[in-house]
Amino acid sequence: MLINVPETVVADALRGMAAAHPELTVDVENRVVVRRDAPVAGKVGLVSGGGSGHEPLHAGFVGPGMLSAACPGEAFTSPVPDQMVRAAAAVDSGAGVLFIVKNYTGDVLNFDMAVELAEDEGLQVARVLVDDDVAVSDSTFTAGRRGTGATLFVEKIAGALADEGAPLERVEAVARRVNESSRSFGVALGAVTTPAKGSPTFDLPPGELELGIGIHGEPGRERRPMMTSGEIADIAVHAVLEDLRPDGPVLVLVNGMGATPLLELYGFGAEVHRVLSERGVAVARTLVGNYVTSLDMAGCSVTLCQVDEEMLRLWDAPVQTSALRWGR
Amino acid sequence: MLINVPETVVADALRGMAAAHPELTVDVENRVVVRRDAPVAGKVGLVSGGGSGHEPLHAGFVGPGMLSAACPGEAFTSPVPDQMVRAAAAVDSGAGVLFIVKNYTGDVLNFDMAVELAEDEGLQVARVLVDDDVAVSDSTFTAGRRGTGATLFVEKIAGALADEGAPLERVEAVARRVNESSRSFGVALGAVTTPAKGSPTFDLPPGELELGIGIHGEPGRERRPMMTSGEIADIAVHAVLEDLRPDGPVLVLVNGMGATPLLELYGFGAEVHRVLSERGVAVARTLVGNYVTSLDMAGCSVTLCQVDEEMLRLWDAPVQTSALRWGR
Amino acid sequence: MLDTDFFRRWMAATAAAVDREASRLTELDAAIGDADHGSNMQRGFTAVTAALERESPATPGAVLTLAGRQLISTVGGASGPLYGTLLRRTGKALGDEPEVTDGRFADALEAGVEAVAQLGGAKAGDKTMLDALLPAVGALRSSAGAARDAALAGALATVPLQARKGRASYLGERSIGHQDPGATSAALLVAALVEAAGTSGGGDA
Amino acid sequence: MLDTDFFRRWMAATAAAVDREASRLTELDAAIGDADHGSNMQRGFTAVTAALERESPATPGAVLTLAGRQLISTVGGASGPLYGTLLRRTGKALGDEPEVTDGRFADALEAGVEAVAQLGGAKAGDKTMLDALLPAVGALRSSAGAARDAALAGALATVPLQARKGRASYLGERSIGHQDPGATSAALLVAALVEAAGTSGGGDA
Ligand SMILES: Nc1ncnc2c1ncn2[C@@H]1O[C@H](COP(=O)(O)OP(=O)(O)O)[C@@H](O)[C@H]1O
Ligand SMILES: Nc1ncnc2c1ncn2[C@@H]1O[C@H](COP(=O)(O)OP(=O)(O)O)[C@@H](O)[C@H]1O
Ligand SMILES: [Mg+2]
Ligand SMILES: [Mg+2]
Ligand SMILES: [Mg+2]
Ligand SMILES: [Mg+2]
Repeated sequence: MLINVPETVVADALRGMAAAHPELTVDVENRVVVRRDAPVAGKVGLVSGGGSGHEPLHAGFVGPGMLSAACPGEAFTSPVPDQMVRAAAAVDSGAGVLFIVKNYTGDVLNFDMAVELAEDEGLQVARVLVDDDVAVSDSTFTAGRRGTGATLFVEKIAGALADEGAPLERVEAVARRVNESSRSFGVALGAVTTPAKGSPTFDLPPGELELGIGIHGEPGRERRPMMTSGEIADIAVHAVLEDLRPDGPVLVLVNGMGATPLLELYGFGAEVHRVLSERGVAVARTLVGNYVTSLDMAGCSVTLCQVDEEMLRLWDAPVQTSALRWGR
Repeated sequence: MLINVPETVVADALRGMAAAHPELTVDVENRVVVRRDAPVAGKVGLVSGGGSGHEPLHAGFVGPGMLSAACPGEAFTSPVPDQMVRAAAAVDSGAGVLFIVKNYTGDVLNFDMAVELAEDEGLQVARVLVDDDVAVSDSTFTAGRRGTGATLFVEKIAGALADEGAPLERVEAVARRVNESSRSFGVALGAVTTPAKGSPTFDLPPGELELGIGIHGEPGRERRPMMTSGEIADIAVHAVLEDLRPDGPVLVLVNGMGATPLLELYGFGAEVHRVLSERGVAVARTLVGNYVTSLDMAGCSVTLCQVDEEMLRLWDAPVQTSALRWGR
Repeated sequence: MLDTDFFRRWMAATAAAVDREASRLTELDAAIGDADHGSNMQRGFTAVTAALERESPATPGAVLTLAGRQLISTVGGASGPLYGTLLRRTGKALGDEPEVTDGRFADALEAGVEAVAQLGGAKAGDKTMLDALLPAVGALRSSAGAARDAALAGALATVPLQARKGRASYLGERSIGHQDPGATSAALLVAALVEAAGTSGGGDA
Repeated sequence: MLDTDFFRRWMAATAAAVDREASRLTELDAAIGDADHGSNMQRGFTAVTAALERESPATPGAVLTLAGRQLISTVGGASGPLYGTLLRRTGKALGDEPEVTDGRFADALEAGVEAVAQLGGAKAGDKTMLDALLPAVGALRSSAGAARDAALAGALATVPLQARKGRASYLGERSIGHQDPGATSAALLVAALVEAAGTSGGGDA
């Protein structure tokens, strides 16, 4: 690993972000990354956060048209309420703040505590959960579906609406709508090495893969012998479509987990398109890249989001963050 | 590996690019990626290319403000002259074409053949070599310095000048100036697995690293026990500064080799900044990310480019490619 | 009677145990979670130790509420709010007396454990820290040693369970056969009570 | 006399040898290069085979110039232009006679090898394909078998050399101790001459 010591990994990265991105205010000590021009008058503030190790999520999505602030926790560990309250205070212009929370026990508990504390401080805060991973059944026997790739869609689309000056209820509503319209499925071709552990979190021999993985190095639901990119696309897209039955065009995120070369990811994207066209699903837009990662995991995930006209307009709206930029 | 069969890796990736990027014309059969609006009247065409496996280099840098076209070869194998001639013909508006060539025997020989063939077809073609890697001594005992991270600087800055309508000689001159002002040094923390070989190209145990690696999975000049991010930054930056003695501000590329998490890369970036400030070198701009990669190699490289005012203005100029975008 | 110093010793003994066992906790978490439980607990109890030294709280209740607040502010993850709530609620239930009886402490801990159950929504058998905490609370009525044994037994008994809460639940049946990291750290916390009681309160004290 | 069919057989035997040895060539290239030499050669000679079938060139010279053009258009890398130039220049030097003498062929191959040296700027001892090709050209004056042996000896003799051209040169002294992949494939090309000569021309023919 390219680190100094495990204990300073997050602080070191934040120092690096501060050095590279003058357009961000990076509070290294308190671990909050805020767009420099926050609070923007009249604009709802968007705050997200979660364990580190998923970069560019979330700090790479802070900027005009997307998040107002991000709170990075330790690697794979939810941030603490103090960070979230501080971020909320920094971005609140009086129009209120939306917390975008990936559905993990840790994130939910910490953000819930932050909501209480922020409200105690007089802030108006709403919270939306992202839970798009179809590999986990959403039942009382689990912590519910994990939040994965759809987070990018939620942050981008809600961020665009907030930039238009929409009120908190509408920003919250569109965030919820994006989440409800999105599903993901992930596959690992190799395990993760976390700074804390220093060796792979599970043992995955070269000739095997894990289906239905999350973004925290947890093993998946099933281990199988290695397959072709086309076979993996079949499994992933079918798993998503079993749950999301789109009757209109979709956004497609072909996401790398961190160590899968872009060359392979684009090839996988071609297979995802093939399966979608076989299934008669129209594609509105496709994004290919390492966006919601799991440190150095080799693998990929597919996220589909069925979009209406408003969502597509908001997706296409200008965005200026370090990891996602277009328009204007 | 996330592939179908090794033989179709490049074609599969190009199909994926075609599906994801309507703003590009992707000729999958002939392996040429061209910006859709080419040829742009009165503009010098910029063509680059090289072996695949370095994505987003080069195809990810095709678009307004950067390359006009890219020719991807097989993984780590230079493309063939036919591709280059085809690309040149597609982007030539009568203002001539500049080939940007990384200094490897294969790339040089194939591009040289392409220059001859293109001139036979009546095109005006110039060629600039990128050779920035200080790990290789530039002597008659080697094939000369390798072209690595500086390629991004050359393509961006020359691309911006071409977009301003400058004539071929000036675009060629600035490209050459950027190359002469740039130096790089790379470190591997893990080996590469190429599609053709299917297993790591060299054996690098977890507790060791290779100093002075290139971007093709070749072993480096020296193997050492694992070091901290700060120690690696010391070695890499000092190696660069031993050769480039900047008396003005520099552009900094903190580049990931493919499998190094952005979290670690930003932390490394902080250490690079520390060393530069210790050495009294002013930083004009910093770019952190996986831009000039080596498939799934873990590791990083540092490229510095001393900039004058014109170069900095051209660096800051708008760019609209899939992997690098800003401005406008 | 248990005085303020007893509770400081409890936190100190827990911090030491967590330091000692951190990599094992992380290993357990790697198998069915995300490989951070050891470092999470270590970060939290390092902060607890520092805060107790800095602020010298004067009552048993103040020791635990301060410790709980530290955990909430420094741990993150699932365990931060849960352990933080456990100690804060236990501390609050102790009120501000300078000394408390064993029975009063057992009541307070029960309130703390109930708060954990409420916050996380888990029940006995869900393969969480509660599987060590719930039996410990019952046994603490007889002695700290009994609580320690019950917590350890509870932690070991998580091995054959299928997880229904937290990250491990994502694994479904693949979570079976592994010991829950949170139940394991909870057993360390309870065992530290015996150490805190020292020679005087040791053994079955 | 060597007729058109001899040269087709030469190319076919080379294609077969390259297929057989592809993964070994790639292994050798992994050690001091970029692990693609086997697949490069395979792609090239597969194209050569297809082109020869498609276009049925009528003279020895036409067989080799067509083969060379295919290599240039399909291989890429350093070996594509170099091997492509080797065959093209050899073919051009053969002119358009329908049959050529052994001596004429040896002269032509010498011209081809010289063109490789000129294009790549390498000399004997630089640890490249030339270290197999140069001795082979000399030995071909006596027989194909002698050329084969000389090429193989030349390839083996690259092991102790330090590379001064191509990717392997980046390794400096670390390139010592490995056999050059291009010299190894060049030895296959030369050995294929013996096969092409068949039983009639076999042995020392
Ligand atoms: N809902 C819950 N109720 C009680 N305990 C839980 C719950 N969810 C998780 N835990 C406990 O937390 C432990 C994991 O803690 P930790 O690894 O620090 O956090 P995270 O899961 O966020 O990485 C689990 O082993 C389990 O004992
Ligand atoms: N300048 C040169 N002159 C002659 N042969 C060379 C030269 N450079 C490289 N070669 C040969 O090419 C071989 C490598 O070919 P290949 O692996 O296909 O291309 P690349 O090096 O571009 O990956 C080397 O083993 C060497 O024999
Ligand atoms: Mg965690
Ligand atoms: Mg190559
Ligand atoms: Mg954990
Ligand atoms: Mg090679």
